[in-house]
Amino acid sequence: MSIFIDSGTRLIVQGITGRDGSFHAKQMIEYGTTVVGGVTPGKGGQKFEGTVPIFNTVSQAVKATGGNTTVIYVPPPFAADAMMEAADAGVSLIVAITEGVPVMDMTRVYPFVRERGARLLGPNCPGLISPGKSKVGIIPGRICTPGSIGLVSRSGTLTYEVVYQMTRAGLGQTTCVGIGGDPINGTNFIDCLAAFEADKDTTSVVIIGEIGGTDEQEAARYVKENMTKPVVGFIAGQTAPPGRRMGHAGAIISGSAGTAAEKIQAFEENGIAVAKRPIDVVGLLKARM
Amino acid sequence: MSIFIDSGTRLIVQGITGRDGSFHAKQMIEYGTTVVGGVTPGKGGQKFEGTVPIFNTVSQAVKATGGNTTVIYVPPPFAADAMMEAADAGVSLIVAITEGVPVMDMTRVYPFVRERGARLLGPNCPGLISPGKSKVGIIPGRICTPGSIGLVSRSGTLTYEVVYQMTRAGLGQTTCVGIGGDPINGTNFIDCLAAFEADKDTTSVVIIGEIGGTDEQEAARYVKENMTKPVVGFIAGQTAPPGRRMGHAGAIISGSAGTAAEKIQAFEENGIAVAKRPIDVVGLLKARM
Amino acid sequence: MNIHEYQAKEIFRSHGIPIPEGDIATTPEQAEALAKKYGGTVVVKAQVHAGGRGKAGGVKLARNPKEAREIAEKILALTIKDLLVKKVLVTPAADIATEAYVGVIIDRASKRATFMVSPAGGIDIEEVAAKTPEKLRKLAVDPRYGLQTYEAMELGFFLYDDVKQVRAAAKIMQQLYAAFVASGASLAEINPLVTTPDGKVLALDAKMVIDDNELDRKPELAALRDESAEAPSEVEARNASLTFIKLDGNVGCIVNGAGLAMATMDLVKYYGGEPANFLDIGGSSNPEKVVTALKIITEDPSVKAILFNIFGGITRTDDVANGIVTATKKTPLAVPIVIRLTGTNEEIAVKILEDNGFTALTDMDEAVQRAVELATAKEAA
Amino acid sequence: MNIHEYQAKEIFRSHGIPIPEGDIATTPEQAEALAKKYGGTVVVKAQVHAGGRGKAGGVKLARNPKEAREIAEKILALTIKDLLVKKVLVTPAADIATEAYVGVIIDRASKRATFMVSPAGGIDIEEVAAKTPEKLRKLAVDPRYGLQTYEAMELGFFLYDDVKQVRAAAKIMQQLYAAFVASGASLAEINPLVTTPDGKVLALDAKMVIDDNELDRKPELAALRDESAEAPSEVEARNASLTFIKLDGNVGCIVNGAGLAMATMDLVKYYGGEPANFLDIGGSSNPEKVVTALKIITEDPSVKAILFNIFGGITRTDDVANGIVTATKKTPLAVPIVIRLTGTNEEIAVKILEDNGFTALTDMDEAVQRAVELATAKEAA
Repeated sequence: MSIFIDSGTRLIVQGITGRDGSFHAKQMIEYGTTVVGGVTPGKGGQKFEGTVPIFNTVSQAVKATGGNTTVIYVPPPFAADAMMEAADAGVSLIVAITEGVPVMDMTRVYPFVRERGARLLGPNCPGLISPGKSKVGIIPGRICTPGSIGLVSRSGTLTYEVVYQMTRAGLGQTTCVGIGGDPINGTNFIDCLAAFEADKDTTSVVIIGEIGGTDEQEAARYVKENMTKPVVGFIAGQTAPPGRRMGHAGAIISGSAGTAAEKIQAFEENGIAVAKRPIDVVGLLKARM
Repeated sequence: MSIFIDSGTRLIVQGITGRDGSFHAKQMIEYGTTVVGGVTPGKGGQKFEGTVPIFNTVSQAVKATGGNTTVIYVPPPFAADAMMEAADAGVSLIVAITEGVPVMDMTRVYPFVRERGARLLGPNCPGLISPGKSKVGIIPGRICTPGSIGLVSRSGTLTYEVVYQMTRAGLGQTTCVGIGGDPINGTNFIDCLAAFEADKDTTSVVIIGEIGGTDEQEAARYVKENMTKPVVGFIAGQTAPPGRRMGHAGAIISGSAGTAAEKIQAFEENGIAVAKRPIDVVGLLKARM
Repeated sequence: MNIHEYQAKEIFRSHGIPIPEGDIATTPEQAEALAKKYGGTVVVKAQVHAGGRGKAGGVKLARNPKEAREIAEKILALTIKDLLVKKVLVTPAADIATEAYVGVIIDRASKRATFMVSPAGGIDIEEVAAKTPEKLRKLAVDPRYGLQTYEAMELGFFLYDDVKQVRAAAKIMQQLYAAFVASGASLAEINPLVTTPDGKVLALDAKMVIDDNELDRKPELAALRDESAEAPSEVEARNASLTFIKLDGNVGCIVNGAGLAMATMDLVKYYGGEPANFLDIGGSSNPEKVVTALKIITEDPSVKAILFNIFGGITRTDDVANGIVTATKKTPLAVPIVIRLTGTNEEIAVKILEDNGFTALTDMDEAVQRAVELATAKEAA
Repeated sequence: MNIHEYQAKEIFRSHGIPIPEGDIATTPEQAEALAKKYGGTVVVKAQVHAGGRGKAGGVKLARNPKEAREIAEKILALTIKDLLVKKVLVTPAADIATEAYVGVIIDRASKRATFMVSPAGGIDIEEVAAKTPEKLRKLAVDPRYGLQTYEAMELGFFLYDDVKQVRAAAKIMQQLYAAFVASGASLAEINPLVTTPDGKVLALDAKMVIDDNELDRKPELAALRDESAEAPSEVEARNASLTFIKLDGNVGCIVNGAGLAMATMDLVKYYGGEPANFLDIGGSSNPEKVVTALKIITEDPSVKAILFNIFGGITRTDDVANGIVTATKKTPLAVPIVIRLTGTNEEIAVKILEDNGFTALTDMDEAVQRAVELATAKEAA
């Protein structure tokens, strides 16, 4: 088993003829993901790589292919619309890779997608991979291997680093999920933790957080209250300067400054073993097997 | 029994110190309605008629009084906001009397109220009355009498006319509901028909429609498919000139010109006895007892 | 409220919709000058609140300024559906490759602003709906989000194949939606939306109906009302907050509430008469409204009897009685009057009327029968 | 992106928020002229992207034009939190009866623009939150409907008793919300929102932070950026689409991805070093970006060793290798460099590097340890 995607995933690639979209569509096909269609307005009727049908709209693509998942590689000004289009077309999982989506757009996308009962992952995320089954997004397939560890992370390349070290140490994964680091995203730590807890094949879970916000603290409470499987954590940003983005008001509203120390403390108090270095995740996992 | 309001109705009057609001608040109190509070921004802390507490916001009024229903007498530019405020404050029934609310406002009010699970009656409606129990709105109390007939109408004074003739003929009512004639309203015929069908004390139902739209046609289908109680109908506007408001486009979208003849036919085809004159409602009801 | 094509075009333009230039002429000479200014062939279009202008000869091509003057002269002499043409719009003729229809209305069923588009534009859209419904596509817009780009693109792909034209049409539809919402419209139409041989997408016609309830808070839109384009009696009624529609019968009806007014008219017909009008004095009457109502009714020479039918709720029947007394004192009636009133302050009202020599009835059927009899007798006399 | 008070005030004004007049001076003489123009007492306020201006002596009252000149001269010579004051805002002093706080931010938890208001304004709002949380009220705005009047009124009643002031504040909050949304802000603040002795409600200060992701589609806002108010290296980095923050250590870090960059810095610290910076070359690198990154890092004299840590995914490691080669050919390095890369096109990258005399590591811990050792050795030398 795995979470969110598996061999039943039928993927539509939004922006399949663009620079990033075409590159990663090929990578996903090579990995074994069932890519059933692509969307580029005006190129409906053509084929991608001679095999994957292209449609003008997501709605047409879903109707023609039975796609149940989309991945979005369209540029930031059009990304919010692409997410809403996917949700309205009835897919159940939308993975938005696009970086640089205006936050104001996401305040509208979030309720729109929710009202339609779809799951949004991202934006500004690397996507997810269920090794050996399906890969949706940009996580390099060769750093992963099938196994029993679930991983969820706010980061992109740091995720690769940890997964890579796990794979090198022989610790395979059920699913690796990058939820993205934007202020408003569709899926949070808790959503993934709950899914891993429910997934029979996942035996333990890795959570990788970073400074800013209080998602990690809430995840920690969730772990204590709802999870039976061991959870290992890592927090990036102990040496980072205090975030300058939100200033004081942001800290007040969340009731927290969002520092690494605070998050590490929350992990420890709630039974999450905290790795000092990325490589230490491996040792902590092995000690809990 | 009755529908929507009864002796458990705890009413808040929005706009209680205005010209219409104060007049009808007194009328409702005289009728026996439990008026628990009023709302007029800036007059919080005062009392209406020396007894009913006034609040600055609906939210404060609901918290302090346990009000479960509001009636709105505020002027058109503020009416939509008043409806949303009431819905957000958690009341279960909102009766909007105000005439002249911009339709564009109502396109926003409708989903807002629905999301909060409240029922909106109106706007531009006379409200409703469960004779002998509670009256919310402006239907004159003395023309009604308790009994077993349910009545629902798109009209104001035409409702009075029919109820008056029923009362004079000894046919009392469980509840009389005026749903209002605006293009977008909160409660439609079917909502009321379903409630009357479910109400144990209602033995038969009167439906009063008029030209325009297709609500009567849909109600007729509903009656045939879902109702066991006898239904008697009347349609106003047989001699009215074709509506000039929507023109052709309106007719296309609804798939109907909304004429009286069309509606009368729909009633007859679906088992609703149609009165030729308002007074004929009485005879048709008696024949079905 | 109906507004003219040229006014709707101004609003559409202000939201960015591409529309060929054009200007208003009230004389043939002005039309000639505009045709000279634009050069080439122009279209001269009657500005009246009526459909079917084309069939009535209200829309014509003019190949040169002289022809523009002649055509304007003819059109400015037309009466279309009882409405005198007082203005024409002069606009350069566009080269047309295709014609589509795009409209937005408030849909009662979905309770949303709803788009209707068809690649078969230019002609009567009702005909398209009846004969080729597969060429019509509807989309209800969620008011919480507005018309999304992907939705507009879906509609655009229904109209065109070329993605540039699809994008242009999608943009126009979003602009039309913005104009619709900002104006508080109940209808906004572009018919035809054309493509030119060089691939541009343009709005050649514009129609807009504004929700009357918006006018109080949108004075700039209220100012667009052209009272010269309406029947004087309807203008007078509206200014007194009455709803009045002239009909062909002989029983003048004054009623409170639209539903009761229609039921009264139906009853007039039922008892063998013909209503002369629809007149609703509205919810909260005052004596002045009643005076104006009586004035409008009595100015109609075909009215042979007047019927009041008032069911007092929010309306006070004594207000109505006072209005009747004031009005008839000022101008004695030339036709018989039948008054039925019941409800709020009924006793006071009856006393006022009886003190002034009127009889008041309480039964609707009785009152209507009496009025029909009196009108018929008067007509025969 | 931070903007100055005077710029935020312009935006707020354009949305109708009542704000006393005011203008910018870059010299003491201009400040004097403005004070003369306004008459009476004026406030002279440093325009810098830093909180705590008041405490730093950046906000002063001047009773007459001469005093305004003297005060402006002093403030224009200040450095507040490392930032040179280059502009002052001169504005007439208002009579103040009460001071309140009104702010809107994007709240991660509710995923909505969220209002925070307090009747205890003027001072640091963080202090209010910590000491008297009951004086702070929050409201998350549903983006589908915007800030409703009743919501704004509820917030207004939290600030004031007088219903006129409540209505005025409610209107200001709706205008502030409109400004927030239209500008794509992540923060908008009025502190203080004051009442005057004659009952008016005015915004005396204005703060706004714009979401960087909005700038591409809002060039008019992007134009508000004052690069002179930022560190030059950060400006250069941003113009090359790099994220760069200067720190105090001696190991210069160049990493792809913010999370890995932070983890790398943490690891530098773990192995006994100190990171000299945060530098994220972002997702899709190209050789030019790497060249600029190296330039920025090497311009910092405190950098004693350079550490590359690249995990190729969307980033191609051969791009990075090419960038390193190009940059070091142009300007040979004066400090040692440690390169760790793995992932996409790793084999090609390693070959490029080795062909040009560099060593490439694949293990992160090993690379970090090496860089720390080299920096420490260099420092000691």
